[in-house]
Amino acid sequence: MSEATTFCLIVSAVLFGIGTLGVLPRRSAITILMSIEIMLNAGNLALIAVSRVLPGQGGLGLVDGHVFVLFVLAIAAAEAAVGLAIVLALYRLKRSTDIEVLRLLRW
Amino acid sequence: MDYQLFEIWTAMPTLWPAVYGLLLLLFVPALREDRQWLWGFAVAGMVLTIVVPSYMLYHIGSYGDYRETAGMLGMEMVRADRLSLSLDILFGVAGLLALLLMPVYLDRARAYRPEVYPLTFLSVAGMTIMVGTDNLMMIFLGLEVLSISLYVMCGIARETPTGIEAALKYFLLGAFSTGFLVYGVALLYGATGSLDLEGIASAVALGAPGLAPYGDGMLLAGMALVIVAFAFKIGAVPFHFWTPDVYQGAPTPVTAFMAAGTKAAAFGVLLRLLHTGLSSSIDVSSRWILALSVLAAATMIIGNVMALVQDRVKRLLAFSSVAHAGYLLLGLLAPLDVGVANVVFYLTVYTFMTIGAFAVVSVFQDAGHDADHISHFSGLWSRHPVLAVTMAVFLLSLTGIPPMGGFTCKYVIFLSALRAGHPLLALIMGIAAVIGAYYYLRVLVAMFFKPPEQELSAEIVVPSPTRVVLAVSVVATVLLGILPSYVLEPLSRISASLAMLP
Amino acid sequence: MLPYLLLIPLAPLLGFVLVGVLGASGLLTDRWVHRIAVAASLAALVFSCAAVWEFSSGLDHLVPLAEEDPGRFLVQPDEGDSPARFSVTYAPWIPLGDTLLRGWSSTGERTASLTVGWTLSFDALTAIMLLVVAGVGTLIHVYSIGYMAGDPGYSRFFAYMNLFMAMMLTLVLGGNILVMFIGWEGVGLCSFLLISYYYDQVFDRESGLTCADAGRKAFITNRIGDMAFVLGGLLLLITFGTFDFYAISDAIDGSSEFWYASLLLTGVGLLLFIGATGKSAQIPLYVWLPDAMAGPTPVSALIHAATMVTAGVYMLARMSSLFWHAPGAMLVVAVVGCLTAVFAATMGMAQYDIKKALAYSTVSQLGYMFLGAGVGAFVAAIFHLVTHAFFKACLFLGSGSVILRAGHSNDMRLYGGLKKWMPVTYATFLISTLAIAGFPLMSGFMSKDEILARSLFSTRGHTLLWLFGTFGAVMTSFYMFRAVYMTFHGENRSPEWVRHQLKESPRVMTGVLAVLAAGALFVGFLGVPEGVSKLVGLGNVNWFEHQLHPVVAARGVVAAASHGEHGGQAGVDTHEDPAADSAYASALTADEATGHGEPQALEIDVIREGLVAHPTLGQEWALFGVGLGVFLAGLGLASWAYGNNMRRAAAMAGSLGFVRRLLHRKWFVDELYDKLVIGPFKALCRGADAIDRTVVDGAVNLAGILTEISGQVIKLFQTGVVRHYAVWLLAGTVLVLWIVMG
Amino acid sequence: MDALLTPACCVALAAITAVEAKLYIAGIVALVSGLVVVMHRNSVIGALFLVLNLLSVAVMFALLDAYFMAVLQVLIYAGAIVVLIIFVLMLLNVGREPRGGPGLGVRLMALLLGLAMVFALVRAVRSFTPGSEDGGVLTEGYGTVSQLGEALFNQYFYPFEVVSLALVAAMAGAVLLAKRYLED
Amino acid sequence: MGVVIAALTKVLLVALVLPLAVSIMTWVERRGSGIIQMRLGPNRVGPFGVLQPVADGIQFFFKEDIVSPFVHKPTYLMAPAVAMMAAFIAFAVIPFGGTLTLTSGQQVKLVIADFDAGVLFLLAASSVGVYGVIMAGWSSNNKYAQLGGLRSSSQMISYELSFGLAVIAVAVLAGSLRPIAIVEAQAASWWYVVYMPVGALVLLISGFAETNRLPFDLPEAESELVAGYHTEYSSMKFALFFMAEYINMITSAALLVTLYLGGYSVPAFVSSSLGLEGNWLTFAQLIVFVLKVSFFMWLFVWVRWTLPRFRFDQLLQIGWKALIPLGFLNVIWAAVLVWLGWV
Repeated sequence: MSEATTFCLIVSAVLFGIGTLGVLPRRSAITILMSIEIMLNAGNLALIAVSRVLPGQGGLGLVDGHVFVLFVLAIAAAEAAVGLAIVLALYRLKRSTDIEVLRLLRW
Repeated sequence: MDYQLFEIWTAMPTLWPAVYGLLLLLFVPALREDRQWLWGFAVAGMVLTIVVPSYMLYHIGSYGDYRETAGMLGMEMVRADRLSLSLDILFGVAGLLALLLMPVYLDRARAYRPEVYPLTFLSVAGMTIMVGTDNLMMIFLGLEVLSISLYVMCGIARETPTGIEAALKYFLLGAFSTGFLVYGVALLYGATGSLDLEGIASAVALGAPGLAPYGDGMLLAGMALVIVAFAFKIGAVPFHFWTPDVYQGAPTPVTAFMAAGTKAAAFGVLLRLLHTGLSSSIDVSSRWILALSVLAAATMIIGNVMALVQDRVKRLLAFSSVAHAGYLLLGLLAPLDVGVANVVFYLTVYTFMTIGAFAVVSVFQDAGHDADHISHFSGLWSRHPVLAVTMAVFLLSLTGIPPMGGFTCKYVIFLSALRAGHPLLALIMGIAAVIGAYYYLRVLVAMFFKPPEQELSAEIVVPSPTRVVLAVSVVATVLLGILPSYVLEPLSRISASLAMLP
Repeated sequence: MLPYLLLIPLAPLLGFVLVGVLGASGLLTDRWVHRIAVAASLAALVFSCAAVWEFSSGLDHLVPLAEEDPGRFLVQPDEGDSPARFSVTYAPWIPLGDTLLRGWSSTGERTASLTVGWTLSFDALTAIMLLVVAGVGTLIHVYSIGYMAGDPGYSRFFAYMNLFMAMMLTLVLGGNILVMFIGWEGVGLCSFLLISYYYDQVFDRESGLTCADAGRKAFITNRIGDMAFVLGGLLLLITFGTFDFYAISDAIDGSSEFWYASLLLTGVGLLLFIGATGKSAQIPLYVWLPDAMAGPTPVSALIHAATMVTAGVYMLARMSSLFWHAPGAMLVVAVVGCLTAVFAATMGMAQYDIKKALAYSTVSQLGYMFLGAGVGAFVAAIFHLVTHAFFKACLFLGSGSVILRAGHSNDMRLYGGLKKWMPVTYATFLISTLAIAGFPLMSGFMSKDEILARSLFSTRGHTLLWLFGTFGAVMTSFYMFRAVYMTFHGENRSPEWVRHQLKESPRVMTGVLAVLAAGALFVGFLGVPEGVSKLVGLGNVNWFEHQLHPVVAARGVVAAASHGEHGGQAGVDTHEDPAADSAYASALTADEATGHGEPQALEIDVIREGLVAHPTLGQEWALFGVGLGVFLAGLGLASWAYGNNMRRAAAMAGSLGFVRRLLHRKWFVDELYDKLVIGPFKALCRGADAIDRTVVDGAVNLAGILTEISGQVIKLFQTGVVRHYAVWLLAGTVLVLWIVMG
Repeated sequence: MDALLTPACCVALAAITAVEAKLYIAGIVALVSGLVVVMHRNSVIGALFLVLNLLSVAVMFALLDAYFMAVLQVLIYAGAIVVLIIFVLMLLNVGREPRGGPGLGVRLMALLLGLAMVFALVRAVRSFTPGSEDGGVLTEGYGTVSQLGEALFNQYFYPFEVVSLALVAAMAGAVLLAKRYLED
Repeated sequence: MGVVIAALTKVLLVALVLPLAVSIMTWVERRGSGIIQMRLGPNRVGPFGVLQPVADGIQFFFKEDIVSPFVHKPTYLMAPAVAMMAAFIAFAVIPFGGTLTLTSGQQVKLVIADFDAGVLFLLAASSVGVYGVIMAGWSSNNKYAQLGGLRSSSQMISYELSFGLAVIAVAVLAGSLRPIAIVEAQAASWWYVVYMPVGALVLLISGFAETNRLPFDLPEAESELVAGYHTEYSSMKFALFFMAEYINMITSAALLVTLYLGGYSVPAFVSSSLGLEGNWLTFAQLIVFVLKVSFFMWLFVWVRWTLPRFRFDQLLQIGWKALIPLGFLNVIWAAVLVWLGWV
């Protein structure tokens, strides 16, 4: 399972990088939110991958990682809800979700 | 207090604000129009939020320096020790002072949104969760409870473009940093096989010949990412960009709360994480010390230099909070027995002086907007001398002029930096403090020497809750400067309680 | 009274609160404002006097409290070498923790549990400073009643003045570095507040700087010095494990360890000195003081002449034990002080603004004090501080009196012949000028010549220092008389409307002037230099030295021999004190008894008296003569150049035939003088001034501007676009990853 | 026709027996779809590919014996979060992003930084060497609901409650921010 | 090998039976509506119009397949496939009978995937199914379709919660999320509908909403949105949506039966009195299961032609303010039951 684990971890690292980079070129706040979801997802993948091979009680596999993933999922949902609510409020005000319109506060 | 009872009490500092916040949230629709009552309930609850950890802190010596509980079945998930209890009191104070500022804000804002009271409780609960645990999972969750509440609190002024902009910026960047935290925790977990700081510490200690049992690089990368996430929360350069924008755009009471509370919570976690989790091997600790040194230096310099060129007081205070984060980081670098008390003491003083300063800013409002341009402050001495003197106390304290608290805490940090063997950083701190004097003085000059602007000559009214905030902050800022030993002395016992179980 | 030392700073602090809050709220009339303020200041003076009286009447009734409560009240009885002194700790302040000093001191493990306390201390040095500060301060408060009358910020002014008094008294009374630092910062703050008092007026037409700018400049410059001060204090803490002045002195004096060569002490000394240069306006941090003249004149007199700027000198004297053991630092102090004295004097000669001229004079006199401290003449330095407080305060207040009546103009070219209208001001101004210029037997003569003599004869002095100092003294005499001539002699050059309202200042001001002038006349007799008293056959009647010497003299035992210096010194005729001689002898025998033979461990109490070689009677006469000559030279030059009412009078008189020819010749001489002497000299002075403006001042301004510019540049990164922030976040992440992962 | 083709592909995928091979395929799908999410100018398409990404990660979970987490991943992410995102996208009709992104310099810098970070992270994760992974057998009941439930309601009971706190805060906040008040 | 063959057989069986059931359902629906509306319904093609589904199928196959030029083509094409796939996958965890013992002695469970978290899997699959609707609605580039998709997604979010709550209550009682285990648990005691009628009701109503059936068929409300999300679809693509909806109905009914009505289980007294055992029992279970499901299928039809459609805000009100609180109460009730030891 070693190569598989390493592969999963590398996938997660690259996925994390993709998510990070996704925040950068996009103008839509919602796309940025999606990129952040990808980042969280990468973290989840890494957690699940390492949980599988970490020594636990009575063999391989630790459940802590799974619990953490579960919580990350829940938190991601909560964050998405709040984030989308903020985007809605922004849209109501500016008729746009473009982050480039957010330029009142600067310098 | 009975020993068994005390063990049950361990989770109280968290449970109390959480439960109270939820109850308050339930009753908000019913009490919506009884503004005074609702606010009164909130304040009363927050007072108890201060009382509970204070009571425990008072008694904790009788039962050893810390207690642990999961609230259930004896697994260690919640930890009440001197560090967490001291910080809990601080969060309560920050929450209380913010609550005192809120009704005035809500009255002046375009829409009355009392949901902000329970959210304050929830974010206080998040802070207490963060600092009162040894587990990365709980730290993450506490941070998220705190952050989510704060995202919303930033955005309660959703009709104002700046308010919603601040909320969105805080949210996007905060969620971004959450991504880093999750990945960092995942890597730490992979490298050590544990989400528990104790487990991580023992894994790191036993990691020889490498640093960690399951992967050195993974441990280091995880550490780096976690540091990044918390550096974001405390607003260390170059993760500070959100700070000025959000502080400026958010409602002033929320800004005050955020500036004091979030910083204290994040530093509490960093203290625990770095000093107990990642210090059991000198190879590891030297690396984070190096990284934080760089961040601290950059933060002190950039924060102060940026504050120099600001024209809005809230923004200026935001950059000043960045600079103070740099000083605090310096305290973090010192060994546990030297630095912890100083950092917590600094946070205490900082809470009072920064909330006080923001409270003064909150007085300047017109039509729901913060009128915080530096020119609004000109001639304050002739318009409202007491307010001017009050602000002067805060500004002088922030500058670090004795005998204000700001001097004392800066001094002890300075000392601990020297003690820890960072003379260069101490020097940078000195230079930064010199630069800092300049911009605080600008406000002072405006207040005391410039004539009031004509169109602003309307009378300044300081509402009575705000007066309470100002009075408390001034007294605390001065007293902490004059008689700090009554606080520092107990705080110096924190380091012993932070030590891990054998 | 002694345990209630706290009342001394508290009284003016209370005054500040009362005047500040009530006055700003408009609840007090001007009359009550100054009543409260003066009463507060007077209370401080009364308390000070009471404390001094009790102190001088003996401390026998003050018994140290029990060991377990040492902080409350600690008295060091006057025994042997130790000076009479005591300190009171009112409350603990900053606990430093048990482990702070572990492994840091050169002596290895130190685990003293430390708490810095709210400690006030009292000894002869404090007593003298208290009397000067409270006395002069009270006088200037009184003066301000007249000077500031009708000012819109009347209560603000008095509030700040009271606050300043409180802070200055704290500085003087502070028993440890931190308490002193409170005063140190506090006076800086008050200085800032008072310089900026006329915040929006342009005080310097060339650069267009406002008074607020000047205040800020003063504050920032001071902060630079303060940081050095803090660093020095911290180094002391790390070395000695305490902030307490007495404890540090005792540690240095009483240590058998070899502090003498310690680089650390030199470093600490230099840092403290940098702190002092900030506060006391020495090279290179003097730039703020001339600009500080933007404040009201009583402020210039009190803060920027008599008290605050001398804090550096006071601090050096307070730390004299340390400086005695850090000869390198002392040398730097002496050289910088001497250079400042001369450099500032040259600049003082080119000023037309009367207050600026006086300000440069202050810088120059402060330089003398540092010169004195640097050559080990701490007593003389403090003595000069005291005399200077009187005559310079008097000069400033006199100039204030002139400015008030001369249409609020500082320009000496618009004065002239004022003695006709303002006789009291003239008389007091003249007395003070004589004093500062070194008219024999007046206070300035006593103190300055003492310093110069020490700089020549002290083993830590040097002929060059003396030469420069004397040169500076000539210039002092010159520029002061120049001011007198331009202001009070000749014909009046004021505009017409001013001339009509010229008259003497109100009694409340002239009274103060008279008191100060009397002080300038007579204070000098408190500290008649040994040489002078010998000349008249009185023996050593230097009361001042008797009082102060135990506090600031070097004590302790120094392993002398490893520094060849002491070997040589032993040969110099230094001792008149048989006790010291016997100590020397006993040390010598003890040394021989232990069989070291070589004077390697030769411990000798040389420093106490030894560093000053005592001149012969002939040398004393010569010095006296030089002093007189210096005074006369300056006076002569000034009267030659300015005594004849300057050119304009000549030109006016030019229409008369015979007189016209005479004056023409005169004018020709003037021209010649201008060309040959004054021209080059003015060029020199202008050069110095230009260097001041461009290089030194420029460096300070440049640092500010660079910071500002870099702020403006970095500001551009704060684009407001989340994406850019994220890029920075990512960059930071990569940085941290790179640092952590290596 | 494609309607039938896709299930066929799925069947084909399911037919591959080697766990590794399935993992590789799922991983590559995840990466590619992730890339599309961040690159595509149309947010709705991006969101749909996000679903694909999440599904493939869920597949990887399942292949790593974390069945329950796989299901939850689909249920919460695909079933709630992304639906919410798409809902908002469609509600606001802001699918298509306006033209003009950051300048080339910013892009390049971001790319370089991102690559540097990915490089560092890949280096880090390659150092992962769990002790006796090949010799060990999987714990009995690994990844089952009961194991997770056991952990959740014993050891992690308190954090579990904390999550609810976060959810309540989010719910209240979302209502507060997005609800259209009568007075508006 | 035998396992694989058995599995493939089950898959094929289900894949064949479900479309068949759908075609039957279309006939039932039409005839049922006819009965309810006091008219005949289809009666020309075959006796009682039983061949009507065949006719419909032929019609679907030969209709012109129109693809509007303005659609987002890849998504447009994928949408029906996604809907169909999700519908099929969801059914995979429904046990439709006990264990069949083959002549080779091999035991075959009559469920495609006996999965530990099977009920959740079903929820997950159905939540993927909504993407078919959303994709269709969005890609059609047509405001009616888009509104349909929008409604579908919000409806999905709203009712998923009460759906899940109703499921969780069952899990609390049964102590498992494995459908077979739940069925066995009910067989051991009484059907859970007896214990938790409210839960059953919540699940039923949520099932209506999840399958976009009347009175919750807002995404395709003909009177408002022409045909909602599938306005732009015709021919086989429309048929796929159509089938997916009916399969979802079947799945939903099957889930309700499994969770609350004892699933395939035959009451012990019945089986013992009839002497059923072994494969006979299994066949009996299969029949029982089909009967129960059929009842609910009829219910779907019955309700559709009886109740009017809700307004959209009413729909959400019911979801958030009635069903979710009820669901929570139900969960608490379940906990109380377990706590008191009544189950």
